[in-house]
Amino acid sequence: MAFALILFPLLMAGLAAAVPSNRLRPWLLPLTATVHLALVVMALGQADLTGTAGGWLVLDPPGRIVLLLVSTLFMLCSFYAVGYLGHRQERSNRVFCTCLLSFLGLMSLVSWSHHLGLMWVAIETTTLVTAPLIYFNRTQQSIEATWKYLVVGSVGIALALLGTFFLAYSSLHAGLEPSLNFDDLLKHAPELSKPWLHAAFVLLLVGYGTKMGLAPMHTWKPDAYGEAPGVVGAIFAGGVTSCAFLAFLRVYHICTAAGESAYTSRLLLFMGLFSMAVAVLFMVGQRDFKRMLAYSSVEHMGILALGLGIGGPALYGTLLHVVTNGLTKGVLFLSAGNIHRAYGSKSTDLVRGAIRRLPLSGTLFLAGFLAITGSPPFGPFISEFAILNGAFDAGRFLVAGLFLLLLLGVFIGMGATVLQAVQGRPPSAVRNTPYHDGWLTAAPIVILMAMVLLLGLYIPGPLTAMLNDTVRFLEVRP
Amino acid sequence: MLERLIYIALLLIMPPLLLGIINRTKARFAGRTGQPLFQLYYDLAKLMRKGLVLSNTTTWVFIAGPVVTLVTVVLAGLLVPAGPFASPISFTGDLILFAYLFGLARFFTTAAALDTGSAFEGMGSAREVTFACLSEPAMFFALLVLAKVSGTLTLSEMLHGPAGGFPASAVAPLVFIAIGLFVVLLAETCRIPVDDPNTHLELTMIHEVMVLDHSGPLLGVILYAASLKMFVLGAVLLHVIVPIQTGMAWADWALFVIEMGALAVAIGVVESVMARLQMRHVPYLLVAAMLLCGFGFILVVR
Amino acid sequence: MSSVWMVLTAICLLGLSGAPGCLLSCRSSAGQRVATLLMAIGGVLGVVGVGTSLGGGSETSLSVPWFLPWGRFAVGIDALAAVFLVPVFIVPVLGSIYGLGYWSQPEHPDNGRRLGVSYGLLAGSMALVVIARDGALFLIAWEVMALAAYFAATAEEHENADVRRAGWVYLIATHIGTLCLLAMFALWRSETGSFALAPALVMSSEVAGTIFVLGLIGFGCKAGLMPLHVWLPGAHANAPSHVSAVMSGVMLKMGIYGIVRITALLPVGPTWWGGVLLAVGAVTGVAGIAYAIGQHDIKRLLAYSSIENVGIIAMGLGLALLGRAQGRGDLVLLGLAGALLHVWNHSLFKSLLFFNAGAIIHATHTREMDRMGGLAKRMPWCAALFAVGAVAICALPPLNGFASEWLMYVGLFRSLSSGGEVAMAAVALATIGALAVACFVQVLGTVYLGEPRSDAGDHAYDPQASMIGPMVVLACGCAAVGVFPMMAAPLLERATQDWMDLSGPVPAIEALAPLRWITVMGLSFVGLIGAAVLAWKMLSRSRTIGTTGTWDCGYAQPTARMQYTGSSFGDTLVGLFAFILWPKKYWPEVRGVLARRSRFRSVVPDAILDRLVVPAFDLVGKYLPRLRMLQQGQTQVYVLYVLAIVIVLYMWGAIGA
Amino acid sequence: MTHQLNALLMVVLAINLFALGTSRILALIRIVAFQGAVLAILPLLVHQHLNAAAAVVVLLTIALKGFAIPAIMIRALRDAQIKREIEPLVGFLPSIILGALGTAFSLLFAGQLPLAAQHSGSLLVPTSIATVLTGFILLTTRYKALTQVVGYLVLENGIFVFGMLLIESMPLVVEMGVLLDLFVGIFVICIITNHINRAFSSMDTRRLVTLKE
Repeated sequence: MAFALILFPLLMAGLAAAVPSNRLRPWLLPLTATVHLALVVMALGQADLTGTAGGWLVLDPPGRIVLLLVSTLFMLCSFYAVGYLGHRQERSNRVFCTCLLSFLGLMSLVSWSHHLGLMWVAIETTTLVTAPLIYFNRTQQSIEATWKYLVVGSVGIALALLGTFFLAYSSLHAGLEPSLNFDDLLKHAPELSKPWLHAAFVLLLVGYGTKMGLAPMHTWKPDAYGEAPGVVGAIFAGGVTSCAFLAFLRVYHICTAAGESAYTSRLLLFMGLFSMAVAVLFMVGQRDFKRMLAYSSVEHMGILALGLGIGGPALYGTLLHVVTNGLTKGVLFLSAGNIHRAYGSKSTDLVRGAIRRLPLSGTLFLAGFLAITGSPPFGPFISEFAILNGAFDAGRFLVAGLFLLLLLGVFIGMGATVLQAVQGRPPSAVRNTPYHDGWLTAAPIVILMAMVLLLGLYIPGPLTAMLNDTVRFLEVRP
Repeated sequence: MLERLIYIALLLIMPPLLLGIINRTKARFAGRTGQPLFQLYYDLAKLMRKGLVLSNTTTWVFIAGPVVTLVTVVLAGLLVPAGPFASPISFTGDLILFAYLFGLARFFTTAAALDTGSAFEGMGSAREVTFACLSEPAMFFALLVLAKVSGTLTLSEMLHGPAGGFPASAVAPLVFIAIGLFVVLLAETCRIPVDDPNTHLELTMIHEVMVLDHSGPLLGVILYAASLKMFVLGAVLLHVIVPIQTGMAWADWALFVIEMGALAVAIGVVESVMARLQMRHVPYLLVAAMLLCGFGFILVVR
Repeated sequence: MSSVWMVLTAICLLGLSGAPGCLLSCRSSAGQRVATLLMAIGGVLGVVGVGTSLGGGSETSLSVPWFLPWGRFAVGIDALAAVFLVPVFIVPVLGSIYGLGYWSQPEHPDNGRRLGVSYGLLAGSMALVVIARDGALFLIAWEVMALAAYFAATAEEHENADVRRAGWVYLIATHIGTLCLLAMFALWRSETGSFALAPALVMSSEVAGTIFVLGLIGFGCKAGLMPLHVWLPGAHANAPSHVSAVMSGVMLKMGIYGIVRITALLPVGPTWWGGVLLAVGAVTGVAGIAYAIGQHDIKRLLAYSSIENVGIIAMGLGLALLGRAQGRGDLVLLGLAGALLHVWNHSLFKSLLFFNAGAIIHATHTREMDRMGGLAKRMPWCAALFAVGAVAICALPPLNGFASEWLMYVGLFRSLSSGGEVAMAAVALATIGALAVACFVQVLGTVYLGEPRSDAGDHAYDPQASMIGPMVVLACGCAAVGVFPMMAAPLLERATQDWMDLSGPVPAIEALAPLRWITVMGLSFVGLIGAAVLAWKMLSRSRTIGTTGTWDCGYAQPTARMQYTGSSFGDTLVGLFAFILWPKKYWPEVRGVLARRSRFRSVVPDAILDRLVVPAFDLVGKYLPRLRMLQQGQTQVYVLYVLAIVIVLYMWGAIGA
Repeated sequence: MTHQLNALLMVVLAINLFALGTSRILALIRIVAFQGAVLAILPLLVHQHLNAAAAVVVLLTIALKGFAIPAIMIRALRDAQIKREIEPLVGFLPSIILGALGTAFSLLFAGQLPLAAQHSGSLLVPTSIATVLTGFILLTTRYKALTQVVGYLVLENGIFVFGMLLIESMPLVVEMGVLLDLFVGIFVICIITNHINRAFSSMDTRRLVTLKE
C-alpha cells in the first residue's frame, strides 16, 4: 500500500512528462489524484500501524491526518488546475504537471516515513520539485521568487539536516545504538543526551519552520505565494506546510517524550506569537491580496506552533487546525486566483467589487476570509477556540490574551484588504475581461467551502477518532 | 370625602386669584392701585366667549397643546395634598407621575408652539425645554430628600412628613430644597427673574412667546392652566416651608389659603425687587438651585 | 408539538425565510412575499411556542450530544428567555411586512435577495442566541447574528462609501466583542468544566469578577454601552430602515440578554458589579440623549436615543445587581422588572420610530431633518404615529415608556431606605427624561410641524398600508403596555425568579409598586382628554374660527427658512453639554461691506469614534508600516535572519533551562 | 588516527578562510571543490574498519563534491559570461576576520556539546560548525548569485563533516539520498541562476529586490 501511494503518482509524473498534448496532460492530475485519494481511504481503512520496509514506512495517526488532508486538497486543486491550465494554453504545462504529481508522491512519502533521514530527504525533494511551480509564469518576478524560495528554503532545510544529525548523535552519545529511526528514538527518548537534544530541537524548529513559514524564516513566502498561480499557492499553504508541520511534529514528539516539554513549549510559544505578530505587522495596510494570504499562512503556522507550545490540552485543537486551515487556505487561494485572473491585478488599487464581477468567487473569497479569521460557524473557529480553551486549561492566561489580541490585529489587517477587494463597484475596465467562473474553476472551491462549513458545525466521527488517536499517540511516554 | 370635594373646588377656583394678588403686590410696589384682584377671572370669562383665529400653518397639535396641558395639570393637582388633608389620589410612587405629568404638558405646549412655524415661538419652546432639563434634576433631588426624611413614596404622606414632624437633622436639607424649589417654581411658572410675563419684547420671553398665536378660548385655557400650575407647585412648596398645622379642619383650610396668598405676595415682591436675568444667565440660576437641592440630598444620605 | 420544538421550527422558518427568494427572479417580488409569509408563520409559531412554554407542562428544554470537540446542542426556554423571545418573534416579522413596501425586490434587484437572506438569518439567529443553553452553541448563534446583521446593514455597500465605512466599523466592534466573549466562555469552561450554561454554585470571586467584566465588555459592545457604542450610530443610520429597526429594537437587546444571563449564572457578586453597571448606564443614558439632540440626521438621532435607552436598561440591571448583592429582594424585582419591561417597550417604540423615519426618508429622499418640515399636513398618519412614538420614548404617561421607568424609579427611591447614594441615579434618569422631551419635540417640530423648509417634501404622502400597518400595530402595543402594564407583571416576576432564586415567596410587583394606579391614571387621562375633545367640538361649533398666516410678531413676509431649525432648537442644550459633545461650528466669515455669501455649519461628531478611535487607527496605520523596511527583498538579509533566529532561540532556551 | 583526522580538519578550516579571501569566482569554486575532495577522504580515517559502504560513499562524494558540482558551476559561470570578480558586500579582509571569529566561536561552542567517548579529542564538531558559519558568511556577504551557491555548498560541507560522527549509524541509503539531494539541489539552483542571468542579463542579486513590502 505504501509503495502504491508513493510510486503511483511518481509514475504518473513520468507519464505526464511523456504525454505530448498540452491539452490532455492536465487531465492526468485529477485522474491520479482521485486514484490516490481512493488508495488513501483504503489505507486509512486498515487500522494496523505495522510498518513496511523494516519499519521505515509506517502510517501512524498524525501521518493519517496529513495524508488525508493533503490528498483531498490535492484532488480538488487538481480539478481546478485543469480549468486553470485551460486558460493558460499559451504555455507548456509539462513541467507544471510533472512537478505537481511528483509532489503528491513525495508528500505521501513524508507522511509514511518513520525514518528521520528518509523524511528529510523527502522534504528536501519536495522543495526541489515545487520550485518550478512558482516559476510557472516565467516572469522576472517569478524567477526572483523562485530564487528566494530555493536559497532560503535550502538553507533552512540544510539546518534541519544538521539538526537531524544532532538528534542521532544525542542517541549515540547516550551510548545507544545510534539510529534515526523514529520508533527507536521514541523508545529511548528519556535517555537521549539533553544538550544535543536541545541543539537538535532548535535546528529542526528553524529548519522545518522555514518550510512551514514561521517568522522570521517566512521571507520567501509572500514572494512565492504572490507570484505562483493560485492553485500552487493553495497546494503550498495547505499541503507543503502541513508536510513540514508533520515532520516537525515528529521531532516535537521525541522531545516531549524525552521530558523536555518545558523547553519545547518555551521556544514554540515564542515562535508562535512572534510569527503571528509579524503576520499582523505585514497584513496591516497590505494592498496585494495574494501576499496578504501568504501572511495569513504565516499567522496560522504561528497558531500551530502556539498550539504545540501550549501542549496537552491544546493538541486536539492544533491537529484540527492543521485540517481546517489547510482546507480554508484552499478556498482562499483558489478564489483569489480567479479574482486575479479576472482583474489582471492582485492589488486592491484596481480590484474592487469582486462580488459583482465574480459573484461566486468573490463571495467565496469573503466567506473564506471570515472562516480563516475564526468566525463561527466555520471550521477554523472550532480549532482556534479549542486551542484557546487549551491555553486556559493549561493556565496560560497571558498567552491566551496575546493570542486573542493578535487575532484581532489579523482580523482588522486582513478585513480592510478583503472588503476593499470584494465590495464596491468593479472598475469599468474589468467589466468584460475574458475570465468568468466556470465549473472547473468554481466547483472545487464550493466543495472546499462546504467542507469548511461542515467542520464548523459537525466533525465527522472518523475524523474525531483520528484526531483522538493522534492526541493519544502524541502523549505516549515510554 | 368632604375635604376632597373642598380641595378640588379650591384647586379649580383659587388659582387665578394668585395672579391677581401678584399683580396687586407689584402695583403696590410701583405705587399704583393696579388691576382688581379678580382680573384674571374676568379675562378668562371674556376669552371663553370670544371666537378664535388659527394660523393656517397649524395642525391638530396646535389645539392639543392647551388641552393636554390643562388636563395634565389638573391630574397633577389631584396628587398634591392641600394643607393637612390627604390628596384625592395618592399611591406609592405617585410623586414620579406628578413630575412626569408636567413633562407631558411641556411636550405638547412646546410642540404646539413649533406647530405655528414662527421663529419666535420656536425660540420660546427651545428655551422652555432647555430650562426644564435643569429644573427637573433640582426637583428630583428635592423629592429624594423628602422621600428620605419622610421614609415614604407617596406624595401626600411625604409632604405631611413623618408622624412627629420632620426630625431636627432634616431642617438644614429642607431649607436647601425649599430655596431650590422656590427657584424651580419661578422657572416653571415663568416668573421674573427667569421670564417676564408681561413684557412685550418677544425675544425676551419664554412662556408668553410660545402662545403668541393662541387666541380666544385656547388662550383662556392656557392662562388658566398656567395659574393652576402655579397653585399646584405652590402647594408642594408650602408643605416644605411651613409644615405647621392646627388640629382643626377649618382653621387649616384658612391657614392653607392664607399661606397660598402669602406665597403669591412673595412672588410679587420678588418680581418687584428683581430684574429679569439675561437669558444666558438663567441656566446658572437653575444650576445653582439644582446644586442646593443636591447639597440637601448629600446632607440627608450622609 | 412541544413548545421547544415549536420554537426551534420557528427559528428554522425565520432563518431560512430568505432562501426561496434566491431561487426566484430578482425582479419579481414573489420571493419577498414568500419570505414575509414564512417569517409571519415562524413568528406566530414562535409566540405560540413561548406561550405554551410559560403555560407549563410542555417540554421547554432539549439537550442532545453534538459532534464538536465540546458542547452539546442544548436549548431551553425559561421565563427570562421568554421575555426576550417575544420581541424577537414580533418585530422582525413586522419589519419584513414593512419591507414589502419599503425595500421591494423589484426596486432593489441587486441587493434585495441578499438583504432577504441576511435579514432572515438575523432574526433566526437572535432567537437561537436567546434559547441557547450551551456556550459553544451560544457563540455560534451569536456570531451568525453579528455577521447577518453586518450583511443586512450594508445592503447598499456597492453604492455608498459611507455604508462601507459604517459596516467596517461595526465589524471591528463586534469582533472585539466576540473575542472578549471567547475569552469569557473559555474561562467559564476551564472553571466549571463544561460549556453548559447552568448556574455556577461555587466560583472564586476573582474569576467571577473577570467573567463579569469580560461579559460586560463583550456584550456591552453589542448593546452599545458607552464608550463601546462607536459602531452604533453609523450602522443604524446607513442600514435600510427596517433593518435599523430590528437592530436597534431587538439586536441591541441581545447584548442586554447576555449580561442578564451571565449574571444569572454567576454566583451572587460583590456590590461593585451593580455600581459599575448603574454608573455606566447613567453615563450612557445622559450622553446618548445629549448626542441625539446634536444630530441633524434623523436616523443617527434615533440611533443615539437607542444608546440612551440601553443606558436606562443598564441602570435597571445595575439596581437589580445591587439589590442582589445587598439581599434586597424588592430592589432586584423592581430593577430587573423595570429593565425587562423597558426592553419590550424600547423594541416597540424604537421600531415604530425607525419605521416612521423610513417612511419619511422614502417620502423626502433625505435624512437631513433641517430640510424637512410641515410633513404633518401631507402625512397625517405618520405624524400621529410619530407623536405616539415620541411620547412613548420620552417615558411620558400614559404610554409604555413611563411604566417601565416608573418601576425603576420606585426601585431607586426604595433604595433610599438603606444608604441612598444609589438613588442619585434617579436624578440621572430624570435628566434623561427631560432631555428626551427636548430631543423628540425637536424632531416632531422640525420634521412634521411648521412649514416645509425645502422642496424635499413636496411630493410626500402617507405610504401604503403595508408600511402603515406595522406602525399602527406597534403604536397599539405602546398604548396597551402603557395603560395595562400589570398584564406583564406575572411574566416579569417569573423572570426575576429565574434570574435569582429570591429566598422565600416572591414579592409581587403590585405590592411594591401599584401598577393598577398607572392604569387608573392612564384611563382617567384618556377620559379627560376625550371630554376635552368633546368640549372643544361643541365650543368650536358655536365659535367663529378664522384662519390666517402665523402672526410672527407682525413680520410682514415670513419665509419658511426663517423657522427655528432642529439644530437651532437644540443649540443651547448642545452648548450646555459641550463638555461631552465637543460640537464643531463653522462660522461664516463676514468681511467687507458686501460680504460674500457663506454658510454656517454645526456638527456634533462622536467624541469617542471621531476624536479617539479613528485618530488612533490612523496613527497605527501611519507608523506600523515603517517596520516594513525589515523585508526589503535582499536574499542575503533573509539568510541572515535564519542564522539570527537559530542563535536567538538557542539563547532563549538556554535562559529558560 | 584522530591526529590525522584533526590535521585534515585543520586543512578544511584553512580552506574556509581561503574561500572567504579569494576575489575570483573561479578560484572560489576550485577551492570549494578541493574542500569537497578533502572531506571525501574523512570517512576513511573515521571508520574503524573499512567496509564497502564507506568505500562507495567516499567514491560518490569525491565524484560529486570534487568534480560534478564544480563542473556544473563552472559551466554556469561560462554561460553567464559575467565579470569574474566576486562583488562582496563586506570586504575580503573583514570576511576573513569574521570567519576567524566564527571558527573561534565554534571551538568554544563545541565545548557545550559533550562528545561520546570514541570521538573525544576530535575536532569534527567545531570544524563542522565553523564550516557552516563560513557558508553563512558567504551567503550573506556576497552579491553574485553564483557565489551564494558556493556558500550553500560550503554550508553543506560543514554538515557533511558532522555526518562523519554518525558514519556507522547512518544507513547507506540515507547517505546516498543526502548526497543526491544536495547534487540535485545545486543543479536546480544553477539552472535558476542561468535563468536569472538570462532574464536580468546579470547575476547580481542586487537586482532581485523587486518583490518587497
